[in-house]
Amino acid sequence: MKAFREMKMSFDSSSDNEAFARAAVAAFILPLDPTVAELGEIRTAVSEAVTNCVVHAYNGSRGIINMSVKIDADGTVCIKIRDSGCGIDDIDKAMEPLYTTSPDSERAGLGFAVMQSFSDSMKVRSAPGHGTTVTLVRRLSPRVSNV
Amino acid sequence: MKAFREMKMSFDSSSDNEAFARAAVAAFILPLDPTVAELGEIRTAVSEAVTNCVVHAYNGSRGIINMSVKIDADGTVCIKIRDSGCGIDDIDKAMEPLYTTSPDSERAGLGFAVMQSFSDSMKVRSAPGHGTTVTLVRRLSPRVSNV
Amino acid sequence: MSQNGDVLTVFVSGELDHHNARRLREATDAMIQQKHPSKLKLNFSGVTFMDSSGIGFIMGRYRMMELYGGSVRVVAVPAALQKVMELSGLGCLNVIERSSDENESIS
Amino acid sequence: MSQNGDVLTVFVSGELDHHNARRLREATDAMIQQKHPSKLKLNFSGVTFMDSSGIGFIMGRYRMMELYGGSVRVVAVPAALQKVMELSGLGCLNVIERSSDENESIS
Ligand SMILES: Nc1ncnc2c1ncn2[C@@H]1O[C@H](COP(=O)(O)OP(=O)(O)O)[C@@H](O)[C@H]1O
Ligand SMILES: Nc1ncnc2c1ncn2[C@@H]1O[C@H](COP(=O)(O)OP(=O)(O)O)[C@@H](O)[C@H]1O
Repeated sequence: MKAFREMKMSFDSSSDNEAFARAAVAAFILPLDPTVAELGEIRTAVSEAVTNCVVHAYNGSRGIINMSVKIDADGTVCIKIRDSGCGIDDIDKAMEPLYTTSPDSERAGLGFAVMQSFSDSMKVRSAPGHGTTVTLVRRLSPRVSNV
Repeated sequence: MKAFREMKMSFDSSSDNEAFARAAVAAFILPLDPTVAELGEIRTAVSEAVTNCVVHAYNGSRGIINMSVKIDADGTVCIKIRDSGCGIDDIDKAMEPLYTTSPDSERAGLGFAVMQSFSDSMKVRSAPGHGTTVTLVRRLSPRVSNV
Repeated sequence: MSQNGDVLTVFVSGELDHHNARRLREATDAMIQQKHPSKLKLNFSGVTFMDSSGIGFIMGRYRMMELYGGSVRVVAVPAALQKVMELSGLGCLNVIERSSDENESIS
Repeated sequence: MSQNGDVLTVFVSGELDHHNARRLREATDAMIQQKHPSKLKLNFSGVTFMDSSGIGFIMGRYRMMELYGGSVRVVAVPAALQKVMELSGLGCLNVIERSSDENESIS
Protein backbone atom coordinates (compact mmCIF):
# COMPACT_ATOMS: atom_id res chain seq x y z
CA MET A 1 0.00 0.00 0.00
CA LYS A 2 2.78 2.42 0.92
CA ALA A 3 5.10 1.51 -1.91
CA PHE A 4 6.89 4.28 -3.74
CA ARG A 5 4.65 6.24 -6.07
CA GLU A 6 5.35 9.27 -8.20
CA MET A 7 3.26 11.65 -10.28
CA LYS A 8 4.25 14.56 -12.48
CA MET A 9 1.97 17.06 -14.12
CA SER A 10 1.98 20.33 -15.95
CA PHE A 11 -0.84 22.77 -16.53
CA ASP A 12 -1.28 26.37 -17.55
CA SER A 13 -1.39 29.29 -15.14
CA SER A 14 -5.15 29.82 -15.41
CA SER A 15 -6.58 30.51 -11.96
CA ASP A 16 -9.01 27.60 -12.51
CA ASN A 17 -6.00 25.37 -11.99
CA GLU A 18 -5.54 26.41 -8.36
CA ALA A 19 -8.50 24.19 -7.44
CA PHE A 20 -7.44 21.53 -9.93
CA ALA A 21 -3.91 21.25 -8.54
CA ARG A 22 -4.96 20.81 -4.93
CA ALA A 23 -7.64 18.30 -5.91
CA ALA A 24 -5.13 16.30 -7.94
CA VAL A 25 -2.65 16.14 -5.06
CA ALA A 26 -5.42 15.12 -2.65
CA ALA A 27 -6.55 12.33 -5.00
CA PHE A 28 -2.98 11.11 -5.39
CA ILE A 29 -2.23 10.80 -1.67
CA LEU A 30 -5.66 9.43 -0.73
CA PRO A 31 -4.46 5.77 -0.84
CA LEU A 32 -2.12 6.64 2.07
CA ASP A 33 -5.22 7.18 4.19
CA PRO A 34 -4.26 10.65 5.47
CA THR A 35 -6.32 12.28 8.21
CA VAL A 36 -8.83 14.93 7.16
CA ALA A 37 -6.61 17.55 8.80
CA GLU A 38 -3.49 16.38 6.97
CA LEU A 39 -5.33 16.36 3.65
CA GLY A 40 -6.70 19.85 4.30
CA GLU A 41 -3.32 21.28 5.20
CA ILE A 42 -1.61 19.75 2.18
CA ARG A 43 -4.35 21.07 -0.11
CA THR A 44 -3.91 24.52 1.42
CA ALA A 45 -0.12 24.53 0.99
CA VAL A 46 -0.45 23.41 -2.66
CA SER A 47 -3.05 26.08 -3.29
CA GLU A 48 -0.66 28.77 -1.97
CA ALA A 49 2.23 27.62 -4.13
CA VAL A 50 0.15 27.36 -7.32
CA THR A 51 -1.56 30.69 -6.65
CA ASN A 52 1.87 32.32 -6.37
CA CYS A 53 2.74 31.00 -9.85
CA VAL A 54 -0.51 32.41 -11.25
CA VAL A 55 -0.38 35.76 -9.45
CA HIS A 56 3.33 36.54 -9.12
CA ALA A 57 5.43 34.35 -11.45
CA TYR A 58 3.29 34.90 -14.53
CA ASN A 59 1.33 37.89 -13.23
CA GLY A 60 -1.79 37.14 -15.24
CA SER A 61 -0.08 36.10 -18.46
CA ARG A 62 -0.05 32.48 -19.65
CA GLY A 63 2.71 30.18 -18.53
CA ILE A 64 3.29 26.57 -17.60
CA ILE A 65 3.25 25.28 -14.03
CA ASN A 66 4.96 21.97 -13.27
CA MET A 67 4.08 19.93 -10.23
CA SER A 68 5.42 16.61 -9.02
CA VAL A 69 4.37 14.51 -6.06
CA LYS A 70 6.52 11.71 -4.68
CA ILE A 71 5.46 9.34 -1.96
CA ASP A 72 8.14 7.48 -0.04
CA ALA A 73 7.81 3.98 1.35
CA ASP A 74 7.51 5.49 4.86
CA GLY A 75 4.62 7.81 3.97
CA THR A 76 6.59 10.99 3.36
CA VAL A 77 5.02 13.19 0.70
CA CYS A 78 7.31 15.45 -1.33
CA ILE A 79 5.65 18.05 -3.55
CA LYS A 80 7.54 20.27 -6.00
CA ILE A 81 5.86 23.21 -7.72
CA ARG A 82 7.92 24.88 -10.44
CA ASP A 83 7.29 27.86 -12.69
CA SER A 84 9.33 29.57 -15.40
CA GLY A 85 8.16 33.02 -14.45
CA CYS A 86 9.72 36.22 -13.13
CA GLY A 87 11.58 34.66 -10.21
CA ILE A 88 12.22 36.14 -6.76
CA ASP A 89 15.03 38.62 -6.11
CA ASP A 90 15.20 38.37 -2.33
CA ILE A 91 13.85 35.07 -1.06
CA ASP A 92 14.37 35.89 2.63
CA LYS A 93 12.32 39.03 2.29
CA ALA A 94 9.65 37.23 0.24
CA MET A 95 9.26 34.70 3.02
CA GLU A 96 8.63 37.31 5.72
CA PRO A 97 5.03 37.13 6.95
CA LEU A 98 2.85 39.94 5.56
CA TYR A 99 5.40 40.84 2.88
CA THR A 100 3.78 41.03 -0.54
CA THR A 101 4.54 42.77 -3.81
CA SER A 102 0.84 42.70 -4.78
CA PRO A 103 -1.09 44.47 -2.03
CA ASP A 104 -3.42 45.92 -4.69
CA SER A 105 -4.76 42.51 -5.61
CA GLU A 106 -5.40 41.87 -1.91
CA ARG A 107 -2.61 39.39 -1.36
CA ALA A 108 -2.06 39.02 2.39
CA GLY A 109 1.64 38.22 2.18
CA LEU A 110 1.01 34.97 4.05
CA GLY A 111 1.45 32.38 1.31
CA PHE A 112 4.91 31.26 2.37
CA ALA A 113 3.92 31.42 6.04
CA VAL A 114 1.03 29.04 5.37
CA MET A 115 3.22 26.69 3.30
CA GLN A 116 5.81 26.64 6.07
CA SER A 117 3.26 26.06 8.79
CA PHE A 118 1.58 23.22 6.88
CA SER A 119 4.71 21.31 5.91
CA ASP A 120 7.60 19.72 7.77
CA SER A 121 10.07 21.43 5.50
CA MET A 122 9.86 24.01 2.75
CA LYS A 123 12.58 24.92 0.29
CA VAL A 124 12.47 27.81 -2.19
CA ARG A 125 14.89 28.07 -5.08
CA SER A 126 14.60 30.92 -7.54
CA ALA A 127 16.48 32.43 -10.44
CA PRO A 128 15.29 35.97 -11.18
CA GLY A 129 13.99 36.09 -14.73
CA HIS A 130 13.94 32.32 -15.00
CA GLY A 131 11.55 30.94 -12.44
CA THR A 132 10.97 29.50 -9.01
CA THR A 133 10.72 26.03 -7.48
CA VAL A 134 9.03 25.43 -4.14
CA THR A 135 9.55 22.05 -2.46
CA LEU A 136 7.20 21.01 0.31
CA VAL A 137 7.80 17.88 2.41
CA ARG A 138 5.16 16.50 4.73
CA ARG A 139 5.36 13.30 6.75
CA LEU A 140 1.96 11.71 7.27
CA SER A 141 1.21 10.29 10.69
CA PRO A 142 1.79 6.54 10.70
CA ARG A 143 -1.33 4.40 10.45
CA VAL A 144 -2.12 1.06 11.96
CA SER A 145 -2.52 -1.18 8.94
CA ASN A 146 -6.00 -2.67 8.69
CA VAL A 147 -5.26 -5.39 6.16
CA MET B 1 -14.48 30.62 -18.70
CA LYS B 2 -14.23 28.26 -21.68
CA ALA B 3 -10.83 29.40 -22.85
CA PHE B 4 -8.32 26.83 -23.99
CA ARG B 5 -6.78 24.84 -21.17
CA GLU B 6 -4.37 21.97 -21.23
CA MET B 7 -2.97 19.54 -18.65
CA LYS B 8 -0.40 16.79 -18.94
CA MET B 9 0.54 14.24 -16.36
CA SER B 10 2.43 11.04 -15.87
CA PHE B 11 2.16 8.47 -13.10
CA ASP B 12 3.16 4.89 -12.49
CA SER B 13 1.01 1.88 -13.30
CA SER B 14 0.04 1.15 -9.69
CA SER B 15 -3.66 0.24 -9.52
CA ASP B 16 -4.10 3.04 -6.96
CA ASN B 17 -3.70 5.40 -9.88
CA GLU B 18 -6.91 4.25 -11.57
CA ALA B 19 -8.89 6.27 -9.02
CA PHE B 20 -6.33 9.07 -9.07
CA ALA B 21 -6.48 9.49 -12.85
CA ARG B 22 -10.25 9.73 -13.06
CA ALA B 23 -10.36 12.13 -10.10
CA ALA B 24 -7.72 14.35 -11.72
CA VAL B 25 -9.62 14.52 -15.03
CA ALA B 26 -12.85 15.29 -13.18
CA ALA B 27 -11.18 18.11 -11.23
CA PHE B 28 -9.68 19.55 -14.40
CA ILE B 29 -12.95 19.74 -16.35
CA LEU B 30 -15.05 20.90 -13.39
CA PRO B 31 -14.76 24.61 -14.33
CA LEU B 32 -16.64 23.76 -17.55
CA ASP B 33 -19.66 22.97 -15.37
CA PRO B 34 -20.36 19.52 -16.84
CA THR B 35 -23.54 17.65 -15.89
CA VAL B 36 -23.25 14.91 -13.27
CA ALA B 37 -23.91 12.33 -16.02
CA GLU B 38 -21.20 13.77 -18.29
CA LEU B 39 -18.69 13.81 -15.44
CA GLY B 40 -19.57 10.23 -14.49
CA GLU B 41 -19.21 8.96 -18.04
CA ILE B 42 -15.87 10.69 -18.58
CA ARG B 43 -14.57 9.32 -15.27
CA THR B 44 -15.66 5.84 -16.32
CA ALA B 45 -13.99 6.05 -19.75
CA VAL B 46 -10.73 7.29 -18.18
CA SER B 47 -10.86 4.50 -15.61
CA GLU B 48 -11.16 1.91 -18.41
CA ALA B 49 -8.21 3.29 -20.35
CA VAL B 50 -5.93 3.57 -17.32
CA THR B 51 -6.93 0.12 -16.06
CA ASN B 52 -5.97 -1.32 -19.44
CA CYS B 53 -2.49 0.18 -19.04
CA VAL B 54 -2.16 -1.35 -15.55
CA VAL B 55 -3.63 -4.77 -16.43
CA HIS B 56 -2.65 -5.34 -20.05
CA ALA B 57 0.11 -2.95 -21.16
CA TYR B 58 2.35 -3.50 -18.11
CA ASN B 59 0.63 -6.65 -16.82
CA GLY B 60 1.43 -5.99 -13.17
CA SER B 61 4.97 -4.73 -13.66
CA ARG B 62 5.90 -1.06 -13.14
CA GLY B 63 5.63 1.33 -16.05
CA ILE B 64 4.75 4.94 -16.79
CA ILE B 65 1.31 6.08 -17.90
CA ASN B 66 0.99 9.45 -19.63
CA MET B 67 -2.26 11.32 -19.75
CA SER B 68 -3.15 14.66 -21.30
CA VAL B 69 -6.41 16.58 -21.24
CA LYS B 70 -7.14 19.43 -23.61
CA ILE B 71 -10.19 21.63 -23.43
CA ASP B 72 -11.20 23.55 -26.54
CA ALA B 73 -12.79 26.96 -26.57
CA ASP B 74 -16.11 25.31 -27.52
CA GLY B 75 -16.14 22.88 -24.59
CA THR B 76 -14.72 19.84 -26.35
CA VAL B 77 -12.62 17.66 -24.07
CA CYS B 78 -9.82 15.61 -25.63
CA ILE B 79 -8.16 13.01 -23.42
CA LYS B 80 -5.09 11.01 -24.45
CA ILE B 81 -3.87 8.04 -22.41
CA ARG B 82 -0.54 6.59 -23.48
CA ASP B 83 1.56 3.67 -22.24
CA SER B 84 4.89 2.19 -23.31
CA GLY B 85 3.77 -1.36 -22.66
CA CYS B 86 3.25 -4.50 -24.70
CA GLY B 87 1.04 -2.97 -27.38
CA ILE B 88 -1.93 -4.53 -29.19
CA ASP B 89 -1.46 -6.89 -32.16
CA ASP B 90 -4.97 -6.79 -33.57
CA ILE B 91 -6.80 -3.62 -32.60
CA ASP B 92 -10.04 -4.55 -34.38
CA LYS B 93 -10.26 -7.79 -32.45
CA ALA B 94 -9.31 -6.07 -29.16
CA MET B 95 -12.21 -3.66 -29.66
CA GLU B 96 -14.81 -6.41 -30.07
CA PRO B 97 -17.17 -6.47 -27.09
CA LEU B 98 -16.45 -9.35 -24.67
CA TYR B 99 -13.02 -10.01 -26.22
CA THR B 100 -10.34 -10.15 -23.53
CA THR B 101 -6.91 -11.70 -23.20
CA SER B 102 -7.22 -11.81 -19.40
CA PRO B 103 -10.36 -13.79 -18.56
CA ASP B 104 -8.57 -15.26 -15.53
CA SER B 105 -8.33 -11.88 -13.83
CA GLU B 106 -12.06 -11.43 -14.45
CA ARG B 107 -11.79 -8.83 -17.17
CA ALA B 108 -15.15 -8.58 -18.93
CA GLY B 109 -13.78 -7.58 -22.32
CA LEU B 110 -15.91 -4.44 -22.23
CA GLY B 111 -13.33 -1.72 -21.62
CA PHE B 112 -13.23 -0.45 -25.20
CA ALA B 113 -17.02 -0.81 -25.50
CA VAL B 114 -17.48 1.45 -22.47
CA MET B 115 -14.93 3.99 -23.74
CA GLN B 116 -16.67 4.07 -27.12
CA SER B 117 -20.12 4.41 -25.60
CA PHE B 118 -19.05 7.23 -23.27
CA SER B 119 -17.18 9.34 -25.82
CA ASP B 120 -18.06 11.01 -29.10
CA SER B 121 -15.00 9.53 -30.73
CA MET B 122 -12.35 7.04 -29.69
CA LYS B 123 -9.08 6.38 -31.48
CA VAL B 124 -6.62 3.60 -30.64
CA ARG B 125 -3.06 3.57 -31.98
CA SER B 126 -0.68 0.82 -30.97
CA ALA B 127 2.77 -0.48 -31.83
CA PRO B 128 3.25 -4.05 -30.60
CA GLY B 129 6.18 -4.09 -28.17
CA HIS B 130 6.20 -0.31 -27.89
CA GLY B 131 2.91 0.83 -26.46
CA THR B 132 -0.60 2.09 -27.01
CA THR B 133 -2.31 5.48 -27.17
CA VAL B 134 -6.05 5.86 -26.67
CA THR B 135 -7.65 9.18 -27.60
CA LEU B 136 -11.11 9.99 -26.27
CA VAL B 137 -13.05 13.05 -27.43
CA ARG B 138 -16.18 14.20 -25.66
CA ARG B 139 -18.19 17.33 -26.41
CA LEU B 140 -19.90 18.71 -23.33
CA SER B 141 -23.47 19.95 -23.73
CA PRO B 142 -23.48 23.73 -24.14
CA ARG B 143 -24.43 25.71 -21.03
CA VAL B 144 -26.31 28.94 -20.72
CA SER B 145 -23.74 31.30 -19.27
CA ASN B 146 -24.74 32.61 -15.86
CA VAL B 147 -22.24 35.45 -15.66
CA MET C 1 -23.06 -9.29 4.49
CA SER C 2 -26.20 -10.96 5.78
CA GLN C 3 -27.72 -14.36 5.22
CA ASN C 4 -31.43 -15.07 5.17
CA GLY C 5 -32.57 -18.65 4.61
CA ASP C 6 -30.34 -19.79 1.78
CA VAL C 7 -30.02 -16.29 0.35
CA LEU C 8 -26.67 -14.57 0.90
CA THR C 9 -26.84 -10.79 0.53
CA VAL C 10 -23.65 -8.83 -0.06
CA PHE C 11 -23.80 -5.05 0.26
CA VAL C 12 -21.30 -3.54 -2.15
CA SER C 13 -20.19 0.04 -1.54
CA GLY C 14 -17.68 2.61 -2.71
CA GLU C 15 -15.93 2.79 -6.07
CA LEU C 16 -16.03 -0.53 -7.89
CA ASP C 17 -12.99 -0.46 -10.15
CA HIS C 18 -10.20 -2.93 -10.94
CA HIS C 19 -8.22 -1.89 -7.85
CA ASN C 20 -11.09 -2.45 -5.42
CA ALA C 21 -12.63 -5.45 -7.19
CA ARG C 22 -9.92 -7.81 -5.96
CA ARG C 23 -10.67 -7.39 -2.25
CA LEU C 24 -14.41 -7.49 -2.91
CA ARG C 25 -14.03 -10.71 -4.90
CA GLU C 26 -11.98 -12.37 -2.17
CA ALA C 27 -14.40 -11.39 0.59
CA THR C 28 -17.46 -12.46 -1.42
CA ASP C 29 -16.02 -15.79 -2.50
CA ALA C 30 -14.98 -16.62 1.06
CA MET C 31 -18.60 -16.11 2.13
CA ILE C 32 -19.97 -18.18 -0.75
CA GLN C 33 -17.60 -21.03 0.04
CA GLN C 34 -18.56 -20.90 3.70
CA LYS C 35 -22.35 -20.60 3.36
CA HIS C 36 -23.09 -22.31 0.04
CA PRO C 37 -26.22 -20.20 -0.51
CA SER C 38 -28.60 -21.12 -3.33
CA LYS C 39 -29.06 -17.44 -4.13
CA LEU C 40 -26.51 -14.63 -4.03
CA LYS C 41 -27.90 -11.13 -3.82
CA LEU C 42 -25.52 -8.30 -4.65
CA ASN C 43 -26.96 -5.05 -3.27
CA PHE C 44 -25.37 -2.19 -5.22
CA SER C 45 -27.13 0.68 -3.44
CA GLY C 46 -23.83 1.93 -1.99
CA VAL C 47 -21.80 1.83 -5.20
CA THR C 48 -20.74 5.35 -6.17
CA PHE C 49 -18.71 4.46 -9.25
CA MET C 50 -18.37 1.43 -11.46
CA ASP C 51 -16.52 0.60 -14.65
CA SER C 52 -16.34 -2.69 -16.56
CA SER C 53 -14.37 -4.24 -13.70
CA GLY C 54 -17.71 -4.31 -11.89
CA ILE C 55 -19.21 -6.27 -14.78
CA GLY C 56 -16.30 -8.70 -14.53
CA PHE C 57 -17.00 -9.07 -10.82
CA ILE C 58 -20.71 -9.83 -11.40
CA MET C 59 -19.96 -12.27 -14.24
CA GLY C 60 -17.38 -14.05 -12.10
CA ARG C 61 -19.87 -14.58 -9.27
CA TYR C 62 -22.52 -15.60 -11.82
CA ARG C 63 -20.27 -18.39 -13.08
CA MET C 64 -19.33 -19.44 -9.58
CA MET C 65 -22.95 -19.64 -8.42
CA GLU C 66 -23.86 -21.63 -11.55
CA LEU C 67 -21.18 -24.15 -10.61
CA TYR C 68 -22.98 -24.68 -7.31
CA GLY C 69 -26.38 -24.77 -9.07
CA GLY C 70 -27.27 -21.38 -7.55
CA SER C 71 -28.18 -17.99 -8.98
CA VAL C 72 -27.20 -14.31 -8.74
CA ARG C 73 -29.32 -11.18 -8.57
CA VAL C 74 -27.94 -7.66 -8.63
CA VAL C 75 -30.36 -5.31 -6.84
CA ALA C 76 -30.71 -1.61 -6.05
CA VAL C 77 -28.51 -0.43 -8.91
CA PRO C 78 -28.07 3.38 -8.73
CA ALA C 79 -29.27 5.25 -11.81
CA ALA C 80 -25.74 6.42 -12.61
CA LEU C 81 -24.60 2.82 -13.16
CA GLN C 82 -27.49 1.76 -15.43
CA LYS C 83 -25.69 2.60 -18.65
CA VAL C 84 -22.63 0.48 -17.83
CA MET C 85 -24.90 -2.37 -16.69
CA GLU C 86 -26.82 -2.22 -19.97
CA LEU C 87 -23.62 -2.56 -22.01
CA SER C 88 -22.87 -5.83 -20.26
CA GLY C 89 -25.74 -7.91 -21.58
CA LEU C 90 -26.32 -9.11 -18.01
CA GLY C 91 -29.88 -7.86 -18.34
CA CYS C 92 -30.61 -10.72 -20.76
CA LEU C 93 -29.36 -13.26 -18.23
CA ASN C 94 -31.99 -11.93 -15.81
CA VAL C 95 -29.25 -11.02 -13.36
CA ILE C 96 -30.00 -7.31 -13.00
CA GLU C 97 -33.18 -6.46 -11.17
CA ARG C 98 -35.20 -3.57 -12.61
CA SER C 99 -35.35 -0.70 -10.15
CA SER C 100 -39.16 -1.09 -9.91
CA ASP C 101 -38.52 -4.46 -8.24
CA GLU C 102 -36.23 -2.77 -5.77
CA ASN C 103 -38.48 -3.33 -2.77
CA GLU C 104 -37.91 -7.04 -3.25
CA SER C 105 -34.29 -6.37 -2.39
CA ILE C 106 -35.10 -5.67 1.25
CA SER C 107 -35.01 -9.37 2.16
CA MET D 1 -26.80 38.39 1.98
CA SER D 2 -29.16 39.80 4.57
CA GLN D 3 -29.34 43.16 6.31
CA ASN D 4 -30.54 43.63 9.84
CA GLY D 5 -30.60 47.14 11.26
CA ASP D 6 -27.27 48.54 10.15
CA VAL D 7 -25.61 45.11 10.17
CA LEU D 8 -24.93 43.57 6.77
CA THR D 9 -24.41 39.81 6.89
CA VAL D 10 -22.69 38.06 4.02
CA PHE D 11 -22.83 34.26 3.90
CA VAL D 12 -19.65 33.00 2.31
CA SER D 13 -19.65 29.47 0.91
CA GLY D 14 -17.57 27.07 -1.13
CA GLU D 15 -13.81 27.15 -1.66
CA LEU D 16 -12.31 30.53 -0.83
CA ASP D 17 -9.16 30.70 -2.94
CA HIS D 18 -7.64 33.36 -5.20
CA HIS D 19 -9.82 32.31 -8.15
CA ASN D 20 -13.09 32.61 -6.23
CA ALA D 21 -12.11 35.60 -4.07
CA ARG D 22 -12.49 38.05 -6.96
CA ARG D 23 -16.20 37.44 -7.49
CA LEU D 24 -16.82 37.37 -3.76
CA ARG D 25 -14.99 40.67 -3.33
CA GLU D 26 -16.98 42.34 -6.10
CA ALA D 27 -20.32 41.12 -4.78
CA THR D 28 -19.52 42.10 -1.19
CA ASP D 29 -18.20 45.54 -2.06
CA ALA D 30 -21.24 46.28 -4.20
CA MET D 31 -23.43 45.53 -1.18
CA ILE D 32 -21.29 47.64 1.16
CA GLN D 33 -21.41 50.57 -1.22
CA GLN D 34 -25.17 50.26 -1.55
CA LYS D 35 -26.11 49.75 2.11
CA HIS D 36 -23.33 51.53 4.00
CA PRO D 37 -23.72 49.27 7.05
CA SER D 38 -21.92 50.17 10.26
CA LYS D 39 -21.12 46.51 10.83
CA LEU D 40 -20.21 43.83 8.30
CA LYS D 41 -20.69 40.25 9.39
CA LEU D 42 -18.96 37.60 7.31
CA ASN D 43 -20.55 34.23 8.08
CA PHE D 44 -18.03 31.54 7.12
CA SER D 45 -20.14 28.50 8.04
CA GLY D 46 -20.36 27.40 4.40
CA VAL D 47 -16.65 27.75 3.58
CA THR D 48 -15.20 24.31 2.78
CA PHE D 49 -11.66 25.44 1.96
CA MET D 50 -9.63 28.58 2.50
CA ASP D 51 -6.05 29.63 1.86
CA SER D 52 -4.37 32.99 2.47
CA SER D 53 -6.50 34.54 -0.29
CA GLY D 54 -9.32 34.35 2.25
CA ILE D 55 -7.20 36.33 4.71
CA GLY D 56 -6.60 38.89 1.98
CA PHE D 57 -10.34 39.11 1.41
CA ILE D 58 -11.07 39.67 5.11
CA MET D 59 -8.29 42.25 5.47
CA GLY D 60 -9.52 44.09 2.39
CA ARG D 61 -13.05 44.35 3.81
CA TYR D 62 -11.60 45.34 7.20
CA ARG D 63 -9.82 48.31 5.60
CA MET D 64 -12.87 49.25 3.58
CA MET D 65 -15.18 49.21 6.59
CA GLU D 66 -12.63 51.24 8.59
CA LEU D 67 -12.75 53.89 5.86
CA TYR D 68 -16.49 54.17 6.47
CA GLY D 69 -15.97 54.13 10.25
CA GLY D 70 -17.52 50.65 10.46
CA SER D 71 -16.30 47.27 11.66
CA VAL D 72 -16.00 43.67 10.50
CA ARG D 73 -16.71 40.40 12.32
CA VAL D 74 -15.99 36.99 10.90
CA VAL D 75 -18.33 34.44 12.48
CA ALA D 76 -19.02 30.69 12.39
CA VAL D 77 -15.52 29.75 11.24
CA PRO D 78 -15.34 25.98 10.62
CA ALA D 79 -12.73 24.15 12.71
CA ALA D 80 -10.74 23.21 9.61
CA LEU D 81 -10.03 26.90 8.88
CA GLN D 82 -8.93 27.88 12.39
CA LYS D 83 -5.24 27.27 11.76
CA VAL D 84 -5.10 29.54 8.69
CA MET D 85 -7.10 32.19 10.54
CA GLU D 86 -4.65 32.07 13.45
CA LEU D 87 -1.68 32.66 11.15
CA SER D 88 -3.26 35.89 9.98
CA GLY D 89 -3.10 37.84 13.21
CA LEU D 90 -6.70 38.89 12.59
CA GLY D 91 -7.53 37.45 16.00
CA CYS D 92 -5.65 40.33 17.61
CA LEU D 93 -7.73 42.86 15.70
CA ASN D 94 -10.82 41.27 17.30
CA VAL D 95 -12.15 40.44 13.87
CA ILE D 96 -12.55 36.68 14.31
CA GLU D 97 -15.29 35.52 16.63
CA ARG D 98 -14.45 32.58 18.89
CA SER D 99 -16.63 29.58 18.02
CA SER D 100 -18.23 29.69 21.49
CA ASP D 101 -19.83 33.00 20.44
CA GLU D 102 -21.23 31.31 17.37
CA ASN D 103 -24.88 31.56 18.43
CA GLU D 104 -24.46 35.33 18.20
CA SER D 105 -24.01 34.80 14.47
CA ILE D 106 -27.68 33.90 13.97
CA SER D 107 -28.71 37.54 13.64
N1 LIG E 1 6.39 31.76 -7.72
C1 LIG E 1 6.75 33.03 -7.50
N2 LIG E 1 7.30 33.78 -8.49
C2 LIG E 1 7.66 35.05 -8.27
N3 LIG E 1 7.51 35.69 -7.08
C3 LIG E 1 6.96 35.01 -6.06
C4 LIG E 1 6.56 33.66 -6.21
N4 LIG E 1 6.05 33.25 -5.02
C5 LIG E 1 6.16 34.29 -4.17
N5 LIG E 1 6.71 35.36 -4.79
C6 LIG E 1 7.01 36.68 -4.16
O1 LIG E 1 7.03 36.52 -2.75
C7 LIG E 1 6.09 37.42 -2.15
C8 LIG E 1 5.50 36.78 -0.91
O2 LIG E 1 4.75 35.63 -1.25
P1 LIG E 1 3.62 35.07 -0.28
O3 LIG E 1 4.19 34.91 1.09
O4 LIG E 1 3.07 33.83 -0.89
O5 LIG E 1 2.51 36.19 -0.19
P2 LIG E 1 1.49 36.75 -1.29
O6 LIG E 1 1.25 35.70 -2.33
O7 LIG E 1 0.27 37.06 -0.51
O8 LIG E 1 2.11 37.98 -1.89
C9 LIG E 1 5.08 37.69 -3.24
O9 LIG E 1 4.39 38.90 -3.03
C10 LIG E 1 5.98 37.73 -4.48
O10 LIG E 1 6.63 38.96 -4.61
N1 LIG F 1 -3.21 -0.46 -23.22
C1 LIG F 1 -3.24 -1.73 -23.67
N2 LIG F 1 -2.09 -2.40 -23.90
C2 LIG F 1 -2.10 -3.68 -24.36
N3 LIG F 1 -3.22 -4.36 -24.64
C3 LIG F 1 -4.40 -3.76 -24.45
C4 LIG F 1 -4.48 -2.42 -23.96
N4 LIG F 1 -5.78 -2.09 -23.87
C5 LIG F 1 -6.48 -3.15 -24.29
N5 LIG F 1 -5.67 -4.17 -24.64
C6 LIG F 1 -6.07 -5.47 -25.19
O1 LIG F 1 -7.42 -5.38 -25.67
C7 LIG F 1 -8.25 -6.32 -25.03
C8 LIG F 1 -9.65 -5.79 -24.87
O2 LIG F 1 -9.63 -4.67 -24.01
P1 LIG F 1 -10.95 -4.20 -23.27
O3 LIG F 1 -12.07 -4.07 -24.25
O4 LIG F 1 -10.61 -2.98 -22.48
O5 LIG F 1 -11.34 -5.41 -22.30
P2 LIG F 1 -10.62 -5.97 -20.98
O6 LIG F 1 -9.79 -4.88 -20.36
O7 LIG F 1 -11.75 -6.36 -20.10
O8 LIG F 1 -9.78 -7.14 -21.41
C9 LIG F 1 -7.54 -6.64 -23.73
O9 LIG F 1 -7.90 -7.88 -23.19
C10 LIG F 1 -6.07 -6.57 -24.15
O10 LIG F 1 -5.66 -7.76 -24.78
